[in-house]
Amino acid sequence: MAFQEIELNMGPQHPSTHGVLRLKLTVDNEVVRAVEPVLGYLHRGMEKLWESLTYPQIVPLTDRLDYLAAVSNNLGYVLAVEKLMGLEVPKRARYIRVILAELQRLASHLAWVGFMANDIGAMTVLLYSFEDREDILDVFETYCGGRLTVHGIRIGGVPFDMDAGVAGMIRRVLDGLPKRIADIENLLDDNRIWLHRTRGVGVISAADAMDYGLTGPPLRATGVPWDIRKEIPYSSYEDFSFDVPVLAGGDVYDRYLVRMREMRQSAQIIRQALDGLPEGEFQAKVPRILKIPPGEVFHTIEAPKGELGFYVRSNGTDKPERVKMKSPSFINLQCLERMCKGNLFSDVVGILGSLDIVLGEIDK
Amino acid sequence: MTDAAERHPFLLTRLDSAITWAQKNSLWPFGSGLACCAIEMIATAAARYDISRFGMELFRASPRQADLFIVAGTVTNKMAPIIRRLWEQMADPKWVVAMGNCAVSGGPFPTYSVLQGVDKIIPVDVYIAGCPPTPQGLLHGLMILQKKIAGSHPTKEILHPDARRTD
Amino acid sequence: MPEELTDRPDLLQVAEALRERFGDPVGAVAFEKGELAVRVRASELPAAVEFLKIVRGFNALNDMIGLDRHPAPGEGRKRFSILYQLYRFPGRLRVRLVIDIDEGEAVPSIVPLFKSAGWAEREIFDMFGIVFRGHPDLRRVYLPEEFTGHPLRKDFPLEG
Amino acid sequence: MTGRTLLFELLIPVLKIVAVILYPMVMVIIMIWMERRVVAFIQGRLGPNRVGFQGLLQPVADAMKLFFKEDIVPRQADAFLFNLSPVLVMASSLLAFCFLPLGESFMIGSYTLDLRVATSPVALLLVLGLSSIGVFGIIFGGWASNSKYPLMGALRSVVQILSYEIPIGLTALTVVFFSRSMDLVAIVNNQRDAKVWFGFLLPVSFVVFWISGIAETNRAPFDLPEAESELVAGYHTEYSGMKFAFFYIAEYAHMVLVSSLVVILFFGGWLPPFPNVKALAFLGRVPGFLWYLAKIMFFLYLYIWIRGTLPRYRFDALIRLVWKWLIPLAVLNFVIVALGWYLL
Repeated sequence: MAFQEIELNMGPQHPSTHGVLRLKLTVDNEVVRAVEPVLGYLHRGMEKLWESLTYPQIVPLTDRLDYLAAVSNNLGYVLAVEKLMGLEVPKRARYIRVILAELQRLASHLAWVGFMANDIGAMTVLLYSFEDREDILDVFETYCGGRLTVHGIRIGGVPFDMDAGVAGMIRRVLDGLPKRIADIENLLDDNRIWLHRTRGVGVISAADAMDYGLTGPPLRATGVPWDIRKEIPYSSYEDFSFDVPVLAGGDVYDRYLVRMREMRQSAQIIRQALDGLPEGEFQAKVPRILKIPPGEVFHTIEAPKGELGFYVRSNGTDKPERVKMKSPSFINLQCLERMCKGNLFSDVVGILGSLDIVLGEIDK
Repeated sequence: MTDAAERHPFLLTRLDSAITWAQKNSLWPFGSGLACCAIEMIATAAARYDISRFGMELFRASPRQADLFIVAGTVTNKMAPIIRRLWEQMADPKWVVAMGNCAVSGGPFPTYSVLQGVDKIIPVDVYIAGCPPTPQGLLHGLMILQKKIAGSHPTKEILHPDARRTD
Repeated sequence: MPEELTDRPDLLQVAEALRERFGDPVGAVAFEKGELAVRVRASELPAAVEFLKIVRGFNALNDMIGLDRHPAPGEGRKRFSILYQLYRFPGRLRVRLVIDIDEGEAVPSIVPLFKSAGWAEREIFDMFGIVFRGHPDLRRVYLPEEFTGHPLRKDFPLEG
Repeated sequence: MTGRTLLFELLIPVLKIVAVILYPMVMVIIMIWMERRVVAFIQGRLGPNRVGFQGLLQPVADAMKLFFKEDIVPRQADAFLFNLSPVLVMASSLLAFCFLPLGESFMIGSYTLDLRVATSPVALLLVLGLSSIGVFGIIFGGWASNSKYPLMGALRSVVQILSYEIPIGLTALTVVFFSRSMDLVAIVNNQRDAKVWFGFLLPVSFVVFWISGIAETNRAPFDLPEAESELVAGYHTEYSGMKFAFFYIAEYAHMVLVSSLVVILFFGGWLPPFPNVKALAFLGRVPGFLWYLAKIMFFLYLYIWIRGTLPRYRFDALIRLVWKWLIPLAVLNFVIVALGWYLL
């Protein structure tokens, strides 16, 4: 059948766009010719709102950016503010932050693998991975009462000490984790359909990836060993020994493998942090009304989705003059067109899924 | 017909309870994930909380086949016309649950781009507070909706089309 | 944390090279909280970015940040600034280029140098109304086309 | 006409017709319930358990609710075809059930009770043909909706169903070689006489038939026409209420049909297993239709199991699978069986 190029509209309310993203696709006989993401359906005006809030008030709002990795957002913002203040955070607090951030990375990657597999039609994986994720959310809930939007990090430290109960809970989660990751891998790794749908699909070269500013697991899947935890360590990451998984294929399958391996490394980091948890304060002295002298900083961390940066500019009052967030998903999503061109229409959802985007931080 | 119905209210009541029994036990939600709450909605469908016990796990991708519109997350001004259109595409009888503070009232975002409550554009049956509500919260809200459906009179709406909800 | 630029010879070298190449522009070199910021003229920006990318090996554009100084930009200052965060991998080097512009002034686009600038420039256009000359597809990225105003300008009310 | 013949000639056919409508419906209800529970168990969930005993009434509630739902015909749709297509889909699978025997014929007094509505010497051909009429319903539905996603879903569906018809036909023919009849009862009786089920005699035919059968019914991992991550809900995106229910029920009825065919063609229909083993002779005392139902249930369970485990094929892989693997395999199998039959 002579099929003309047709334009398809995916979203903004579509089962697989992971939120309110709209994709304008030009399809020629199921082959993708062009993809244009249309953003802004979740634009809440965060950055404008932040200019009218005090520094500590902003922390809970950062939870709502990348809502699958709330603690990572907290950490990114809080570290930027602390750098601006020149505040030294107690070592115990830094370790607890690492534990929370890595747990969050586990939760985020687990949710990702579930969504990704669900997009490709293997819905059981989603249910398995969410069950494992629930255990981690239980840890957060026990630690500070939050499940999804955790608000687990405060300026100057962490809100609560890590007691033996929570530590034991985390250890139990970590003990069960290898088996659960293996369960998921059993369903996917040697599955011919999964391999067919992911291998050689959505390939991007390392040079292109750098040009597009790709960060995080998608970049490491192209062979660039860029992990800010190693590159510019923050929050005492230099104390822990862990590997940065790097693969060279640059396709969907390698992105999947990188994330699965990162989960094991995260578990290792958490164990080290729990074992080496130093005694002492978990919160530095921070004035009740926090006024920061004029200045500006840009600080980045390695969030589960990629490089998460916060630019904070103070003007001497208790409210920032400008807070700008560099969201990894926003930058990573730009690559979609490059990755999708020439692939099949059915692969768009897989490629989009493999980028691990969250609309909350794209649209801000 | 109407006179006969009024002479035998018993029959209509039985019919009402049969219809509402079916309706409340077979609420197929329209999977409309907008923001953070969508993740908790998915968690509700996942193994720990398992919405399927109530027969609600059939998240329909097409609004035409759904009965329940869970507005899960922040509705922006850019999204509002689409939400309205999706709601209009749903077949009657339909119900709306506003999940989370954003859908209820705009939540923590009193800004230029956020709709201050989804009830400004579509009628809402149940409001669930929380930022986001826990899965237990969502399930509780859905059970309240079931109670609300059980107390409704669908035959009245069929016999007197004017009596249809105008809220 | 080093407070003097001389403590960071690698960054000092970059600053010297930029100063040598582009003269001493308005605010020149600032070093604060371990971060190097170099002010350049808006017209020279693409040349500066290209110099950093090709000669000094800064291969990643982290972010572009818009600033509005309304209503008091300060003596002799222009209203808007755009900050370019560049990063060199490997090498742990981070440089911030700053340009100042006035209302209605167009900025040369750096999309030909970094593809990642595409959406970042659209975002600044959307939020501040700053026009980028030579951008292939300059449209609003978040707000609908029919939206009036640019939210992150200081004279735009929060409620819209 | 005596009262007796009137009873047999009129009443029994009417009863049979009622049964042929009720039987697929009951099977569909059981299948829907089973699917939702079994998939839930595979995923570590509970599944529907609130309505009736263990949620058994869940499909009833769903059907009742759909019955009372508003019926929407989109303004841009072609109303006639839009309304026709669910009927076509439903009718084609119900018609096919007319030729499916539920068991052996038996005698009540002098009257032979045939456990099927229509007898035909080419029942197999008719069943296969009738069940593929449904594809017209799908293409009409997708086209009449006048919207892109349903159209793409329908196109995919048609290409898929037409392609997979070929291996189904080719493998069904190998069975006919052995049974020398297209009468479904005769095929089962042949297996009894041969003392071996054709599934063991023709394993390749069975595997190809079963895979193609899954693809015929648009089920996972071949559920591309309804791949909701790509196409929203495929060809029935625009349908609501009872019309959607028709599509939904027809899909499950089709699954029951394919399972029944597999059981009849390859697994001895209502015959008890192990007829040769003396110690297990008591199995023969269990009524035949129970064996029949049990075997059908097993294949329905297989459907669900596969759905709970495998990801979805991509469209090109799906077509490649049938044209590059299944059809050549079916042809080769056909030739080998024919040669073997001729030489032996």
